[in-house]
Amino acid sequence: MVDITKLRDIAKEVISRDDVRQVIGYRPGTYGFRARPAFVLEPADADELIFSPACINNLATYIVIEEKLPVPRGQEPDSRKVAVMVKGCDSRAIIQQLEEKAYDRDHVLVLGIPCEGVVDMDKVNARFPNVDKGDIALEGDKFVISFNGTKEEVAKDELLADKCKRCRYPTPLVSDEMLGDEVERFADDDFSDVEVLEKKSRDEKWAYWEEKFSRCARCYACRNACPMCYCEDCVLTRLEPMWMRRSVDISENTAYHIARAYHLAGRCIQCGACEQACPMDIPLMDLNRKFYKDVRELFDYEPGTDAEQPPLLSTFSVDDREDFIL
Amino acid sequence: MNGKPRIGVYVCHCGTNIAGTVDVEEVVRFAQTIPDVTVARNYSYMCSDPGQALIVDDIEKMGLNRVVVASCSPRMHELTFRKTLNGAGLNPYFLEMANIREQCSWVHEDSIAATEKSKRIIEAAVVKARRLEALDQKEVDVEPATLIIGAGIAGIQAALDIADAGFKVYLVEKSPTVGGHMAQLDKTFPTLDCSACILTPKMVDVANHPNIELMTYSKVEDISGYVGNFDIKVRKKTRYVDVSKCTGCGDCASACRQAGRFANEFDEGMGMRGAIYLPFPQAVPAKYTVDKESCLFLSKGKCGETPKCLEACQPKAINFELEDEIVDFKVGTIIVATGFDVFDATLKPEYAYGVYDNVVTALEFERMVNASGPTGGKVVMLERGKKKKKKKEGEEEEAPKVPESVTFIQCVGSRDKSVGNEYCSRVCCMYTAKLAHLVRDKAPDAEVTVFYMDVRAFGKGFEEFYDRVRREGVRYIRGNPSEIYRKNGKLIVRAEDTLTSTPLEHETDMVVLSVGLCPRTDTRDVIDLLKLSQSSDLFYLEAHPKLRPVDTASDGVYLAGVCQGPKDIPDAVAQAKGAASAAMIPMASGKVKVEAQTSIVDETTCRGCGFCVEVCPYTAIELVEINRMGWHVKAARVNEALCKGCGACAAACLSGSIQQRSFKDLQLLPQIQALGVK
Amino acid sequence: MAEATKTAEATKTDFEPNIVAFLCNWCSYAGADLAGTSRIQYPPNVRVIRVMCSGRVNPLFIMNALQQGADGVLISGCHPGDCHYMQGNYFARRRFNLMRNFLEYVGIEPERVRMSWVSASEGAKWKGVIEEVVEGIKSVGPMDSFKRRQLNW
Amino acid sequence: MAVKKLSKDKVGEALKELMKFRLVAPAKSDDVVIFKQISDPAEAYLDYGNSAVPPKKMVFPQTETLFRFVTGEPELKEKNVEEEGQTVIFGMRPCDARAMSIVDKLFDWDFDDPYYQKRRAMTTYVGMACTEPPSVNCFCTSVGGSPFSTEGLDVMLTDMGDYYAVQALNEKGEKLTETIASQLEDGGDEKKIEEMAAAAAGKIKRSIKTDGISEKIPTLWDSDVWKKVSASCLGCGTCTFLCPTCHCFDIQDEVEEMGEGRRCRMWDSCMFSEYTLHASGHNPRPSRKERTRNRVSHKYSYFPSKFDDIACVGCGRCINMCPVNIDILDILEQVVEA
Ligand SMILES: Cc1cc2nc3c(=O)[nH]c(=O)nc-3n(C[C@H](O)[C@H](O)[C@H](O)COP(=O)(O)OP(=O)(O)OC[C@H]3O[C@@H](n4cnc5c(N)ncnc54)[C@H](O)[C@@H]3O)c2cc1C
Ligand SMILES: Cc1cc2nc3c(=O)[nH]c(=O)nc-3n(C[C@H](O)[C@H](O)[C@H](O)COP(=O)(O)OP(=O)(O)OC[C@H]3O[C@@H](n4cnc5c(N)ncnc54)[C@H](O)[C@@H]3O)c2cc1C
Ligand code: SF4
Ligand code: SF4
Ligand code: SF4
Ligand code: SF4
Ligand code: SF4
Ligand code: SF4
Repeated sequence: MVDITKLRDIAKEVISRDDVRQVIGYRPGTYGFRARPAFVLEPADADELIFSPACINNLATYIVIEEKLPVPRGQEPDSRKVAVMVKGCDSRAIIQQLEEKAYDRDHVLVLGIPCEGVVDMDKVNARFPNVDKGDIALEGDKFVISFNGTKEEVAKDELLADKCKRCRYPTPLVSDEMLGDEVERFADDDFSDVEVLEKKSRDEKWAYWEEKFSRCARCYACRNACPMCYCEDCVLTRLEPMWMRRSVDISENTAYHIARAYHLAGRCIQCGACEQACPMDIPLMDLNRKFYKDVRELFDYEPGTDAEQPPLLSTFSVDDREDFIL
Repeated sequence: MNGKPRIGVYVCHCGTNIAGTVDVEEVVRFAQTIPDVTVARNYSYMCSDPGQALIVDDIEKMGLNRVVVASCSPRMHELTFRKTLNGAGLNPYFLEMANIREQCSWVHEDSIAATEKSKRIIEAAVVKARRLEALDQKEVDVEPATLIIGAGIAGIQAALDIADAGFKVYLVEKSPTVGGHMAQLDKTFPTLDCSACILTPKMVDVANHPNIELMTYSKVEDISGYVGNFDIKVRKKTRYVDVSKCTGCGDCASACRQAGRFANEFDEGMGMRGAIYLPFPQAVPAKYTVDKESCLFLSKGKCGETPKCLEACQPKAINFELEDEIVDFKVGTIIVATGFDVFDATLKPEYAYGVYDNVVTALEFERMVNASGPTGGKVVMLERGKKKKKKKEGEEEEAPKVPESVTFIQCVGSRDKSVGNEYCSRVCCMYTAKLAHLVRDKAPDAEVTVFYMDVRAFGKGFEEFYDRVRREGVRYIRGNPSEIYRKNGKLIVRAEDTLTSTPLEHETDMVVLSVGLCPRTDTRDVIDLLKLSQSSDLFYLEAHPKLRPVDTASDGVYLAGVCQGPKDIPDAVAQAKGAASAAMIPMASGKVKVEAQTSIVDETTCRGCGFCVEVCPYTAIELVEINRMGWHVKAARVNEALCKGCGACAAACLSGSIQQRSFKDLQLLPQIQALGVK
Repeated sequence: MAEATKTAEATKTDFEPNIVAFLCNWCSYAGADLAGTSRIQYPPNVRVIRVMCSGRVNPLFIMNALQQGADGVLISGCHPGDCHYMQGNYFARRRFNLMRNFLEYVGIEPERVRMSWVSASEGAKWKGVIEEVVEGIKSVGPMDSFKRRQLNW
Repeated sequence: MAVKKLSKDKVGEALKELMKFRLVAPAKSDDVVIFKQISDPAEAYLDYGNSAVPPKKMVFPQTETLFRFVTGEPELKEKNVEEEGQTVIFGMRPCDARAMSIVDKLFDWDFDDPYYQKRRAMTTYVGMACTEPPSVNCFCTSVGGSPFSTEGLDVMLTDMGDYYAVQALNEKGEKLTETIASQLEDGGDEKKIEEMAAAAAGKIKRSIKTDGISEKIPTLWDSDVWKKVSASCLGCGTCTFLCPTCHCFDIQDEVEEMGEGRRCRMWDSCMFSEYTLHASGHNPRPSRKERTRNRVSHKYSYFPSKFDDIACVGCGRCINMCPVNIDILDILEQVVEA
């Protein structure tokens, strides 16, 4: 459990430091059960901060998407640290970003939040539709949902986000300050979800994906929400060379999804931000998880767990599998 | 070249080789319809003078700026036609070849299919040609000097060859003397010449050669640059002896308070030395060295009233104030000849090396049988670690015992997965035979037995030598001993004779372990300096196992001797001579061509992730800090002199920021499209 | 066998697949050249793109080729340990390993995406590889699941 | 015009009859509702909240070919929109219908967009009143709409329990209802519809005062408020891409290697980083701050000042879909306070 008072105190202390520019955390959302990102620029802002199972966003994305606007001549860019609150899964994004040299370790001040799981907002909304204002808390193995003066308890399993159901790293793997006590691993990943899809016949697979891919609006939200997608100029929307056309049809959409997923192979840290962002409910994690599984099984590699390990596809082992090669 | 592409397409008949199967006229008609094709022609032999003249003429008269030649494989004539373009004043990289012979007319009999395929191949070539860019074929000057790291026999030989050819050589050896392992040996198989007799003259030559700058007791600290232009930094460790004054008389060594107290590395710890010493009498240079760790003055700050050596040295060569010296110089090529370490026998505890005095390694035994070695060349039983009794004046020293039986065990640390060495060390069979012979020679009464897995006598005169040794009465037992233990003052070797499948316990006085050759424990240092690769056995990796056995992946860096893999002296010397001549090629020509189809980074989109850096086998890419609109960000930068144009980086880069010239995404994707469409 | 499947089978074997192959310059391209100089005959379905090293092949090329209308893709490089650039084929192998699995996962037959090691002396092997690849692709039929519709309105 | 009844068990038949046109209706793809052309009444999913992508896309397609060409040749082959035939969009929500009349203004303003105009003329909009607001974030009543608004519609349906009340709203609507006349009965309860409309409006939970907003926004050009409200924006563009009134498009050429090509236009979003990126590399809206300012200004200030209409219909999609809970109402509140 994270002590909110402590969390705010630490945030206040941190933002008061000279070398810290902002603290990124969570604050209550504007409707329903939501929470949203908070940007603390001065100590008073910290009073809004919260942490609850509604804090689903991966704040590590903000470290890398900030625009680097031209610095006026004679001035130096603001090099103060960004402090960011991360759950276990989110912390892996930081590790992976460090592995990819997105920034130096001392650019960030990591505030670790040992996490017992967050909700799947879709499941919450399906269960409690059209609630304009409500709260979610985790108590033991139950989520306590309160709204309009009522309180309901739901078994944790029923509303828990899928990614949390297989979370092996609930306690952040990197942090400068830990905002709570270590949480013991409460789940493991057996990839049974991927296996279900793998077992489908060729035609079933394509039928499954055709439905999803053709629905994709190509809004690129999945890419933008991803903490690992921060290229200045993404090749998937580049005009020269044009890897795929911007036009929306099953062909270009499929190409987009193959390419996006491949670009995350060995890099995706399974935070689920892409899927959460997708307005068309495309099961992006099903794609990411196939690579994740193969990468682990074939190359014994787990992205976002060790900032020192070399990038997966920039290394090889002479013993890599090759039974498929003619 | 700017402006709209104006492409000429030239379809070759190659006599009937192409035209016999492919409808050349039809292909030309098709080529004329491809956008941006200004002219399409066919001709009987494009590579002939009139054929080439056709191209030159069109370039000049029609203003062509791209050329597609549809003929044989680019591996055959790409260079020819590049020259043609060059001759016509067009950049040679504006050429694209369409291979419609080897990969079309010669492999498909069906004329219709072959004609169709030719069209596709040509279309793909045209769409690529449309996007070709002019490339620079650069050359760099070569500094006429070579750095050689390691002065074993390999390094020495290479140094002499290069110096004799008139080039400057910097020979850097880390120990106080040159010679390496060969200097430790007594006789050499299979001819039994005396190692010192053939090696010492070369050692002396190396020290005296006007073109060789010898730096012993030195370490290469930094190497940067690329073929032709390496910048080298060497640390010459101080010996605390002014080498210009030292006459090598040795008065200091006998005077040293610590004389005889430390194991001499050169004698594999079997002989002793003082704090100031010469590794062996014929050491080159014959200059004494103070070992900092063992010197009382240097380690404790005090050695009696005054250090005795200082007093003893007449020319006043000893100076404890001396410091390491750093020297910088430039070379064009580098030869790595750092040799090997012998296998650490303690890693096979079953052989009880280090437990029983008379289990010795072959290298120790080499020192023992060596006339200038610690036992004066006698084969004797050892009493190690036992303090020598101070002998009283005039007292006869008790003669050491001669072993009644000596047993060799081969393949210790070689061909042995349990210690991670799968390879054969290639010299152990033969040096065992040699040492067995020497035992027969020096202790004729001793019984000699060899345990072996196989005897590999593959070299010139090897089998004959092995045969001779066996005939001399050396007993060979096929079987790998499993254990050595002591019983009643004797060593017992437990083994199984695998030829007869009988277990046996063999009693002996002395066991010699034929230890294998291993990569140096400090291999990493050199790897970090030169970014060399290692093969799975951890020896340095050559560029190609058959055809470039002395080259490395890095241009201008070559390998010689055992550092590349186990070998005997003749092979080490042969490779050294090979490496020397390889190193001299760029120096002799004075210039090296640099690959033109190198990679290039778009710094505005590069995210500085370093994926490309990690992938590049030639360490041609580095991350540098750039200023992007006031921000200090990292971006990749390619050193074109190092890049070999493999394109691996381009496939590793997610943002498409690094691209291989002539094989850019922008050039390949249209090709894919042209081939895919129909 | 039902009539419908019969005709499906028939079109599968009648159809001539179009295959895009990426060959490294030093081994596989040379091997294919050798097949030519030796006049070894093989099916004409494969069209070659020469790259200097199989390590240059971005797995997205595979996707792109299939999208552009290729019924199958082949990547061929030097045998492990023989790469002219020492390691390129190892990188290719690793990348391809993942891509092939992934394409299968989204419903694209693995028969369409093949990789081979062909050395400069393996002209005959090249023929064998082509035959096997062509056979494999014929068995799964034309690739039209996500083929780009050429300039549809 | 009298309100008719379409009994629920006749809806299928009615849809079948409408299929002589290109019939577009809400349909389910997994749990997502999208508008698409249907060929079987069973595909229609009328019991829905709102679609993820607004039905706008049927008239203003996400990707649309304008003409085809061959590089270097002068003749162009223009797209013939008429070939697509008469279209009926069945069951759209009143807010999305209002959005169409807003988009209309843009496409016949300084340039008569022939593609859009033709398609617009060939399309009949059949609405479906919101007896229950589809989401907590509906705020149509704040921006001039209502759950029963008929603006922009040709026919309105209201779910009365066991039947749909059918109102033809204009000539086009009447023509359409004639097509399904055989399925209709007399006796729709107009009074009840009015009551329901009031009740539905009362169920809208969120609101914003828009008075003076359009004038206020331009005064805030340099205000810190934009930085603040955009700090958490991911620039993902969902808010604009799925907005029923957004109408930005980009024009791109798709060219085959042999020279054939098409020019097409495709949706764009002012929240994308490459939006208004000049070829020079300069971007007048270089960060999320400027983009957010543009999005809000466009809807609540520029558009109203030109067309007298706020370019937002209160469907709540941008609020519901924003992955980081950026909320247009929250932004407007802060803007008002700033
Ligand atoms: C017991 C035994 C018996 C043998 N008997 C025979 C025989 O009879 N006949 C035969 O043909 N072969 C024999 N060999 C093999 C022979 O010793 C080798 O083939 C030969 O010595 C190889 O020479 P080299 O120059 O490659 O390496 P080395 O002799 O090991 O020389 C390498 C030199 O490089 C120096 N060095 C290493 N690292 C650095 C560094 N980083 N910087 C500077 N200097 C460095 C070392 O100090 C050394 O001087 C025998 C080997 C053994 C172990
Ligand atoms: C069955 C077999 C398998 C082998 N496999 C391998 C292997 O797998 N790997 C490996 O590394 N090695 C292998 N080898 C060894 C390898 O073939 C040789 O190491 C290599 O070919 C030696 O090349 P060379 O140039 O010295 O001699 P050669 O290949 O014999 O070339 C000598 C040339 O000189 C010409 N010539 C001879 N006399 C004259 C003259 N008087 N005037 C003019 N020209 C003359 C000959 O016609 C010939 O062309 C194998 C050998 C054999 C027999
Ligand atoms: S691909 Fe999705 S799950 Fe993976 S890191 Fe990106 S946002 Fe997270
Ligand atoms: S999809 Fe690839 S290119 Fe695009 S942002 Fe993500 S990693 Fe970069
Ligand atoms: S977020 Fe969803 S709809 Fe948008 S591009 Fe990604 S998968 Fe497609
Ligand atoms: S092309 Fe090859 S050699 Fe050149 S920089 Fe790239 S990876 Fe290195
Ligand atoms: S891989 Fe690409 S983005 Fe990464 S450092 Fe290299 S060139 Fe830059
Ligand atoms: S949906 Fe939200 S995060 Fe995405 S661009 Fe709009 S405001 Fe920004």
